[in-house]
Amino acid sequence: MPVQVDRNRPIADTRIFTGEESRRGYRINKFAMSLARAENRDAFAADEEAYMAGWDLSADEKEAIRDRDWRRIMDELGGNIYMIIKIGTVTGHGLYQIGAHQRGETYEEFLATRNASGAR
Amino acid sequence: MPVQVDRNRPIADTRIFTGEESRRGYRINKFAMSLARAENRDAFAADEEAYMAGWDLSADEKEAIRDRDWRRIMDELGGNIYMIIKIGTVTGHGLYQIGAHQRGETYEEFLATRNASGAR
Amino acid sequence: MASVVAGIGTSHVPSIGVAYDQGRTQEPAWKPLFDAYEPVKAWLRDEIRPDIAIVVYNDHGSSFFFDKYPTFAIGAADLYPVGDEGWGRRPLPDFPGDAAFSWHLTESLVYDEFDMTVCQELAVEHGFMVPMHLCFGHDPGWPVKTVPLAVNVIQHPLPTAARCWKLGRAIRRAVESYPGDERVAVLGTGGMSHQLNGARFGHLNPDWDNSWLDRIESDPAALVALTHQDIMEAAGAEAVELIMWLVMRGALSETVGRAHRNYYAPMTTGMGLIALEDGA
Amino acid sequence: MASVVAGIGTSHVPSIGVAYDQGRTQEPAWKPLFDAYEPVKAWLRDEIRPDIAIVVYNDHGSSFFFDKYPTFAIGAADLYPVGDEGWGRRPLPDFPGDAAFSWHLTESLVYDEFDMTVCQELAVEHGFMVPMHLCFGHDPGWPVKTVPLAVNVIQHPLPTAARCWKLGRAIRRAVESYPGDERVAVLGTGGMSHQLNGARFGHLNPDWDNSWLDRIESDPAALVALTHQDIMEAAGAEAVELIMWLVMRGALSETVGRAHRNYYAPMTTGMGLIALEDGA
Ligand SMILES: [Fe+3]
Ligand SMILES: [Fe+3]
Repeated sequence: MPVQVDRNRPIADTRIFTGEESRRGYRINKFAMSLARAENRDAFAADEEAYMAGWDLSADEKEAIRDRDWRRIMDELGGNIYMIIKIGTVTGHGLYQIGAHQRGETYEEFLATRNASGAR
Repeated sequence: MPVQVDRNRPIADTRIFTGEESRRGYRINKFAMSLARAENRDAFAADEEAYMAGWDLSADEKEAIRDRDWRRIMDELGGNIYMIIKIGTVTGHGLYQIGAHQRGETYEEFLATRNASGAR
Repeated sequence: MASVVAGIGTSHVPSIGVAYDQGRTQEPAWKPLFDAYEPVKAWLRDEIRPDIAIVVYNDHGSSFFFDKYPTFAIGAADLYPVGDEGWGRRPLPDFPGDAAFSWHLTESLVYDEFDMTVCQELAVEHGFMVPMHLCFGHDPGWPVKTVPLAVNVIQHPLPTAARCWKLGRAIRRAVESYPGDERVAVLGTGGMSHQLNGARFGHLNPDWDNSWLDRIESDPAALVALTHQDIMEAAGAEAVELIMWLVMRGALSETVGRAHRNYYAPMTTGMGLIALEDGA
Repeated sequence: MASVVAGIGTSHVPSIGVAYDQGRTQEPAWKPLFDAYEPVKAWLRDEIRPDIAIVVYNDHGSSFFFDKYPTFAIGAADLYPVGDEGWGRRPLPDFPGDAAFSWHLTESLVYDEFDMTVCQELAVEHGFMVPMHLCFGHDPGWPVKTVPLAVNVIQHPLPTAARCWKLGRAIRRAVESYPGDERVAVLGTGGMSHQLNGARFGHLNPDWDNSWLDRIESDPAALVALTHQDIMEAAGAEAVELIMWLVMRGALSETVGRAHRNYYAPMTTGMGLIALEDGA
């Protein structure tokens, strides 16, 4: 069988969301998934610390959420973008802001790289 | 492909839990599944009517639960035994009582048909 | 017998839904995308006239989480509510299903050795909804019944491209064994090139996307041979969603007639469209 | 490489668990059942010495409901808690998993075209637990790591007997491609003859059950050819659980050595047991 995900051929600046990543990110992704419910979004928006305390999150994970450190959440803590975007939505960070942060750019710098950034 | 469930070859006194049955029984089975949680069992035991009112159940379904009419629940209302047994547990009706009722026998009559009814 | 009459490959980018809800479809940056779907809508309504749309999509953390994530899940309900994936309920009508048809598909697929997760309650999200409102009107209601078919394209191991193709073949067999005369369209959604993680965020590959559009029409075997690694290297980690187009193409006849095609890549995702008529 | 060293077919009747928890294993009506497992426990502990048990079972409304019911689900966690299926938590320790091994299995199975639902949180219930405490001691903890593998045997369409057999073959390939030296036992659970619905409640067929025990050892192909209809007609609607034994048998070598066998049918279910050594 051809190898579907070749661990000997890493893709630069890319993380493949495999089982290893899903295990690593399980806690923070589960926390993020909770924000698919409006009452949880309201609770988080009202008191971030109190809401986070109700979930199984490490000190590092809480810190990264507090810091809106999307790059760390994604690169280091196993975040899955489809879950993490729910934290972004509540805290006013859209997909493109999260993306710019992962690229190490400002939002404006990132937009300038796009073909028609009005389509956002 | 050989036919796995032959609708032209019904088995006497037997209901096969197919999609049709699962659709028919969806409401009552979902209600029963709720009793896999201790707090729901407590709520049902404390006030059956009030607890049932919180679920999407038809008048027939509520009546059959009220009447402990296991045969009707199973034969007519699409009950799945693995879900319905949870209603039995809360109301003091074990699997063998539910089975005797489906057979149209008393519990004692049913036990008398078994090889070693001490193994219950 | 029921029959597969058409297949559509289309992106399902969530920002399309936002622009749609905000009435921004005629803004200069959005117009090339939305205008391309108008002839497809008319073609579906006036020529293809499907009764049922099987929508092959992926759940992005709406009805499924990694506690229990299915490889293939199929809806078997009479209604699929609009879900909430983190930004509230969109102003769209809920989606009608056809439980009897879905259960027939499910029986055929499971006996054909596809290990489906069967969903009698399933809220749908952008992966499913964006293609629906791009391809169909919904006033006063949706003109087709739907079958959501969710594929894991977000947590590896994903089903292989070959497996997705075979699922499409099996869907065709399932449709053709249904005793009604329903006309069925299959929508394969997702992609095209994009990447949402790492410093490679925003990777686009329009040449590769256009080659995919060529091959999905006339040389799908070349796409079936791709590994996830191949797709991700060329087109970004999230471009693997495109394997869902192979379910659609596998459900069609070997030769197809292309009715419409479009490509637009304004921001971070190649937004592709191809509309194929079966047996033409 | 890791290897499959043994397979066990065993009933998982919930009343066995109740009798066990109540310390009634030496009552006359229960003794023939429990005593038969003592040599199996010793054989596993002293001769087979497995590191991992893959337990093929079905969920009876504990972790899954008909809102989203999977055909095949696999655990991929380091711990599987004791669940509550309607009568509270049983006094057993939670079950250790081996997430790395499970993810390896999952990758191999999915790429081998088995469409698993992958579970990083999964509470287990009688279908899984009864075989575990019949076959293993648990003081102070379980002596093996576990992989729960749940099969839909309660809501038709079920996977065919042939599909279950093929899953067993694929499990063997998956185990043998694992770089460790783990010794793996596969438990196929459920059955034997029983029916829990309709006026046929309590149907038993000991002759057929004993013939199954013969054939699972030396002629499994005959069982793989059975339809669900065949099994239900002969042995009761709920006897279809026995297809899970074919996953176990498919994971073993063609010839096996039988270490133990038992049959007892006191109430409403044929309680069968067979213990097979791989390649013997
Ligand atoms: Fe997507
Ligand atoms: Fe069982």
